[in-house]
Amino acid sequence: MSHFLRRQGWVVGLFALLIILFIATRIIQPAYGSNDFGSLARAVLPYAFAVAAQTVVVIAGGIDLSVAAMMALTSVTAASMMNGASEEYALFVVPFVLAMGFALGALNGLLIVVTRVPDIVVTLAMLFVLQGAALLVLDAPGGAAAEWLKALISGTVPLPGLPDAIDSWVPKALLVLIVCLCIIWIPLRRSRLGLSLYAIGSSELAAFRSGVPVKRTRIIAYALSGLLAAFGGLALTMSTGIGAPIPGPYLLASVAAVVLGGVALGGGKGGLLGPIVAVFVLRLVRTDLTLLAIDPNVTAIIEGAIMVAVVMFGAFITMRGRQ
Amino acid sequence: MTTSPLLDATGVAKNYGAVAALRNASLSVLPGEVHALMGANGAGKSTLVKILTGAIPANAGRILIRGEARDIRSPAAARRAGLLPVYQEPSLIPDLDVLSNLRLTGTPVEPFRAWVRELGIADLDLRDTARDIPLAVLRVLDLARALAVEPDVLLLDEMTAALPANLAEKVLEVVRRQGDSGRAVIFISHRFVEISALCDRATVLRDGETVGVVDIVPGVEEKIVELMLGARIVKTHVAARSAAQKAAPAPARPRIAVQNLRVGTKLSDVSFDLADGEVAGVVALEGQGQDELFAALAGSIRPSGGTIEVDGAPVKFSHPIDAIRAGIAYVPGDRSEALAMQRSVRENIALPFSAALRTWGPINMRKERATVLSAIERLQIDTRAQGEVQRLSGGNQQKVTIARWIAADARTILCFDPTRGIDVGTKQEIYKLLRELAGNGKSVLFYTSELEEVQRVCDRVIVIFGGRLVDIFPVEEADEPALMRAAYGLPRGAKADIGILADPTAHAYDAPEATP
Amino acid sequence: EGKYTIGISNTVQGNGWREEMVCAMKAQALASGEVTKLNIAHRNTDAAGQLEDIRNLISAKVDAIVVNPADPAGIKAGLEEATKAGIVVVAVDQAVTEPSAYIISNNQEQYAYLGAKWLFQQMGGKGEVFYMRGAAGASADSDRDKGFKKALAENPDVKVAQEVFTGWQQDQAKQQMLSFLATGTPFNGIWTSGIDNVIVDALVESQAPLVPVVGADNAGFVGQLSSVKGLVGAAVTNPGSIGGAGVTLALQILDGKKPAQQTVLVDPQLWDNATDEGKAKLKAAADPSLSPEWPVSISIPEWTTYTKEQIIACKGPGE
Amino acid sequence: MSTTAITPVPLGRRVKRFMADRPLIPLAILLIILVVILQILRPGIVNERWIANTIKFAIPLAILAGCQTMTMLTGGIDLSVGTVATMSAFIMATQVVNQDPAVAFLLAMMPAVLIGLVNGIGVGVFRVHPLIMTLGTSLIGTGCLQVYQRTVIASGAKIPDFLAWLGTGVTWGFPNALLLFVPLAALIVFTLARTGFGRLLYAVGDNERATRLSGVQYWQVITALYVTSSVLAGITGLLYIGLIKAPSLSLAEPLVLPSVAAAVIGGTSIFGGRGGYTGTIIGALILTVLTTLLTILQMPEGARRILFGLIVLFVTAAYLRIVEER
Ligand SMILES: Nc1ncnc2c1ncn2[C@@H]1O[C@H](COP(=O)(O)OP(=O)(O)OP(=O)(O)O)[C@@H](O)[C@H]1O
Ligand SMILES: Nc1ncnc2c1ncn2[C@@H]1O[C@H](COP(=O)(O)OP(=O)(O)OP(=O)(O)O)[C@@H](O)[C@H]1O
Ligand SMILES: [Mg+2]
Ligand SMILES: [Mg+2]
Repeated sequence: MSHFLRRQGWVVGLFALLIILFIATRIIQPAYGSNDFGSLARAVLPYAFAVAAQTVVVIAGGIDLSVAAMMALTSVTAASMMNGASEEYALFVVPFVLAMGFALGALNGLLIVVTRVPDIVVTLAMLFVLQGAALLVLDAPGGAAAEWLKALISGTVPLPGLPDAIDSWVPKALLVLIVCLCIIWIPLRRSRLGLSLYAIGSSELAAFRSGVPVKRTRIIAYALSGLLAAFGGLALTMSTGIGAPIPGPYLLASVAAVVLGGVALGGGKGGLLGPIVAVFVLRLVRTDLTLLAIDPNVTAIIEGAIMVAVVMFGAFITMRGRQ
Repeated sequence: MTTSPLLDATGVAKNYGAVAALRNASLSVLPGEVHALMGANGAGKSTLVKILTGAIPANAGRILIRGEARDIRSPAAARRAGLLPVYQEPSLIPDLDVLSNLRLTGTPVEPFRAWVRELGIADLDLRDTARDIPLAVLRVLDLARALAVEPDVLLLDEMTAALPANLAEKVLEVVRRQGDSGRAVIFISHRFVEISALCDRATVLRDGETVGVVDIVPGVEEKIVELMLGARIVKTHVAARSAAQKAAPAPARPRIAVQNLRVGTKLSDVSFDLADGEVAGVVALEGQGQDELFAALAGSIRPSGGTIEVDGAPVKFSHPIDAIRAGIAYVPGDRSEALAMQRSVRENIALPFSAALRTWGPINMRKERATVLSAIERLQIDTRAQGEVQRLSGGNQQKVTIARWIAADARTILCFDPTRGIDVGTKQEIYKLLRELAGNGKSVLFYTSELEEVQRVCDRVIVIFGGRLVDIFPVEEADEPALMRAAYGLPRGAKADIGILADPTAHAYDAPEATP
Repeated sequence: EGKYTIGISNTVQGNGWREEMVCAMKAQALASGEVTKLNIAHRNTDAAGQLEDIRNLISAKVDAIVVNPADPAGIKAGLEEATKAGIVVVAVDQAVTEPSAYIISNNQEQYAYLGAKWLFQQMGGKGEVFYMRGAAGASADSDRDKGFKKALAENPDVKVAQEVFTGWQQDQAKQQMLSFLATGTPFNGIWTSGIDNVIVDALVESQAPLVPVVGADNAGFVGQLSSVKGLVGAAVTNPGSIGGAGVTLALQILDGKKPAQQTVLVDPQLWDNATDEGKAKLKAAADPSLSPEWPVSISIPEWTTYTKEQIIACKGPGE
Repeated sequence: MSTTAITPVPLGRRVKRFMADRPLIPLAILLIILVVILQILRPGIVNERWIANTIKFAIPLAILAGCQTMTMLTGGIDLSVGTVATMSAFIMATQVVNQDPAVAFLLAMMPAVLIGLVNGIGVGVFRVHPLIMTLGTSLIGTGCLQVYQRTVIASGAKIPDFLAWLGTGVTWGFPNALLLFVPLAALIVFTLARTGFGRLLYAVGDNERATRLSGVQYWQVITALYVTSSVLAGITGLLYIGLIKAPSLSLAEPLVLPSVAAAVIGGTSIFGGRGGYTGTIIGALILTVLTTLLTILQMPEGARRILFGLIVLFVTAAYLRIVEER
């Protein structure tokens, strides 16, 4: 139990914060209901994938500045392929785009390993490359998405044997998120590969000496990041029905949520749950700010202050804990 | 004896740019043998171990395993070939718990547990994160992890250097049994007691070259030293310090007076004085509170009770700068804790000069150069690779950490195991230096894990056990058996058998019943 | 007094034009006297982020939403949900594909066409033009590109000497202009997508010949058109006050006065300093006291009722 | 083999070693290669005026990259420089309308000092990761600037003549901005190499625990560092507004990522402890020339960006290859 608390204390705290925020939301807007929760889940979707993509590489001791550009590229690719195509064609587009994300992510990793240029620089360069590629695919927002894909994240899931009142609180978007992340994360976490990711993030030298194939693991980390970013790109196309070549604000948001979620930027520590909860917290804060009709210029100040305050608070606790 | 060697390396060379770490090293190990690898600092021992286990590639050389040429490119490949190292630095992943570390290397858990118990660590929780485990225990876990997969050749790089006597002994017992069971062990150590108690043969390296292979027989030490040092022969055995060498009688007011010092649960009620012109030794087994004592005196941690007086005035340190201002400098045992590895020798030595806000301005380069050079000369630091401290060998790095405080002219130096992993020649230099400092009226507090050092250097010895100060010996009475007993918390005068180190002639050994 | 809550969604922050738009919305809401509260979601984000904002506004139960769309098609789902929830949706500045939404928009294609046509006339129907676009991949930029290409097609002897994307960034545009000048490539006119005053600055600073320049009605550029000697140029209006018009339209619909068409296009005007008529318009519009990034056309006669003080104060109801 | 005591080192190796010991030379060669390519693509472009313009635009980038160099030496990064520069530029341009220039200057530098102080305390005392800390303060700063902007809409803006002269003026073919930059750069280089503060930046980035044991108070170093970085960014903002002459709320934001790239291309390690300012200056020049090069090329914007990314990657990789050959 003490092991659990020591390791998961931060995530538990975040969960508590999320619940407090939900209560606050209900107080601000008593009519806040299941539909609104569905909206939250849909808003979270692209951020959550971006953050998951970032989390994997950060745990492995790296950083990926190309996450948002990768999302833009995969999103425009999917949207332009589905433009005017049949519904069934999308069944091919989805795996194609995911494979593309995986391959481009692996290219990121390969370049880092081969050129020995620091990851932050390689992914910064790739940010420009991917952005350029996105502009070549679509020079202005456009394209289309298959109807079934769009339907995949709107509405709720009818769960057998559960009353409607509960059903309506299970938006499809949330389920899609959970399923996609679990399919990737749980087997990873349990495998030797997952351990290797943590190992190279914690100490590359020690990992190498423990027989971990450091280079290969690093490439896989970036490939997984690319894959998750491709999920994020698809999520963008699914929710907007188009692809936009200019990346959204997902890069900085992903780094912020990773840190808020208790994943150390040095690598080797943390998990996926924390950052995902952090995304919910950040999105719900935005909802509350809108519901409260706060001056929009002040919201930037508030969001920045929350980020700094929470991280400072975390740093403060660890300092206290160390003494 | 015509058994074919288990491992046979010849002509191994390794260059780091212009510096040749290894030129022409060879090493041949027979089955069932504990083989010592010896050499002065910078001779290339660690480099050879790393090459043999695939951690770094060699520039030249041929490695045969059981007579077959093998090209070992990674630690994983070495592991498959039956070669398992325990490197000088712990190689457990700091942020993973022990169990995950085992899973990562595919180590079976039960044998590991058995070995851990065997090696004298009773209460290990496999869910503890490696980062939270003390260094000495980590090294033992590293060894247990290697033993658990039953390697053909075990390579131990200064395995015992950071270990307290009780753990070191268990390790030696286990290693000897490895040899008896037909496997081979390559054992690196700078401690002759261990070598003579344990090893069958020794390969001696000098300047990256194998200069001799000798059988370990009584009295071979002189020969090894000769081989190791070549032209640079140093008298190894400094006689125990005579009473005449002792500094003038201590003045009425001590330099540092510690009263009832308490640090959490680790250290309680410790009181002692340190006089000017005195070297006071500290002896303790691993984790008895000596780390906390030094950290508290150095201002690294805040004591939870008791007082520290410097020159009669009570002080409260909240940062090492406070201790430094009071003239107290701390040389940690772990070099990587004290050095900016990518910076030059000069910048490392000059570091304390820039510490205070008012010294952030332009540096008087000429003055600094003179000060640094004189410190380098005084400690005879090999400055061939002085552009980056990380390119110096371990011993020379250690000297840099001390040189810093010589240059800064600190009045009191707290040395925590400064001779850890250092060759005999350098050790002598450090002993001499500490005595010189005392002679100049400085005071030194000197923790050592090698009991034989005590009589060579100290005026008095403080023994700590279980966080308490159990005894203060005058140097004349501080022979190894007496210290060992005290370190185990046994009252002075009591007799007890405490293992092979207390009786280095005892070669016959009864294997314990449980072998995992 | 007021009876409505209006939600506003905008996805570009820190740009003079968009800031004026938001201030016009606030001023109009205040001047109308019909609005109790404005609920403004104003940040830098993409279509997916705007969907989130729109849904948050639906949660906040506003009566109408005025939106400057990040993309015409990308927020269709959100606007549809809003209409279903009984909320009046008005899109300003750009069109949207959601059929239930009302649109009051600056005609971006016409904006580019008008300016380019005038420029090519000034160039005598032939020569080389330096084509300084906005941000690559933005929908307003691609609309304007259509208008520019249309004018280009009508003047087959005009060639594009160089096409660059300024990203609607002043510093980037200036550096590109100076680099272009340094290449020594001959050119006879410059078309800008609204990053204009730095271009004139660059020409003046490097003592390059002043060719005709087309820009937008930003305060800085409008001032230059009357003050810089030898500069021939035209400002095409692209009023940020369209935001105020959007609020007016929303209020009219809430009050039951639906417009005849779903889409109201506000066509741009062109003020050049080559004709006396244009000069007079420029003189009337010039306003050196305004922040130079602000468009000078701070009101749209039939659509906005606030005073200049009100829009400059930038205060909404209840502030 | 004893007869050939001195084996001749092949020329290639010697050249490589020579360059590895003087890492600035390969960087300068890269810069020259880019300029030559430019000259080939557009003969005649490399003239006095072009050089002056390139230097003018490289200077603000180089100063901001100096902020990154110094923070990166300690293992940090300062993402708030763009916001800080924008804030001081915007405040200067709007305050000078009604205030004495000296007062306006002080007002303009105030947020810079404040943000630097907050960054320093967050990183140095609370140990927040610099990336997050500076990102947070930059968000807060942007918000404050927007609130401020609303209060000065009506006051208009003015670029002080002195700043315009400094930013855009050219005397005898030399940009006036050099008058500010040369002493500033000399000061930074001197600080890093020959002062206690500079030594501490390297040492702290290399091994913080070691500096602590040597009596260095981390928070002091870090706070002084981030304040210095912010003040430099503020000065850059003033210079930049003199150059661009159009205050906007996102004026210097586009310089942030290039400033990081310039420092990295210039050979400063983002992990701390290694690097220097001279390389950074060349890095900034390389990026500026590269931007021009890509503007000149007639190709779709997408292809241009791809090329930019690839060249940055290639330059950094090639440079590392050369320097690591020791
Ligand atoms: N990375 C490096 N770059 C340059 N020189 C190096 C490097 N590593 C080692 N050397 C040099 O090679 C020589 C051998 O070093 P090595 O550390 O292998 O010796 P060692 O026998 O382990 O000595 P010690 O007992 O002091 O650790 C030393 O002189 C050292 O300065
Ligand atoms: N994987 C590696 N890659 C590059 N350099 C390494 C690597 N491993 C060790 N080194 C360098 O080789 C040199 C020699 O290190 P070595 O392991 O011999 O230990 P040491 O610190 O000299 O200690 P000692 O006797 O106490 O062994 C050091 O300078 C170290 O930085
Ligand atoms: Mg060694
Ligand atoms: Mg060594």
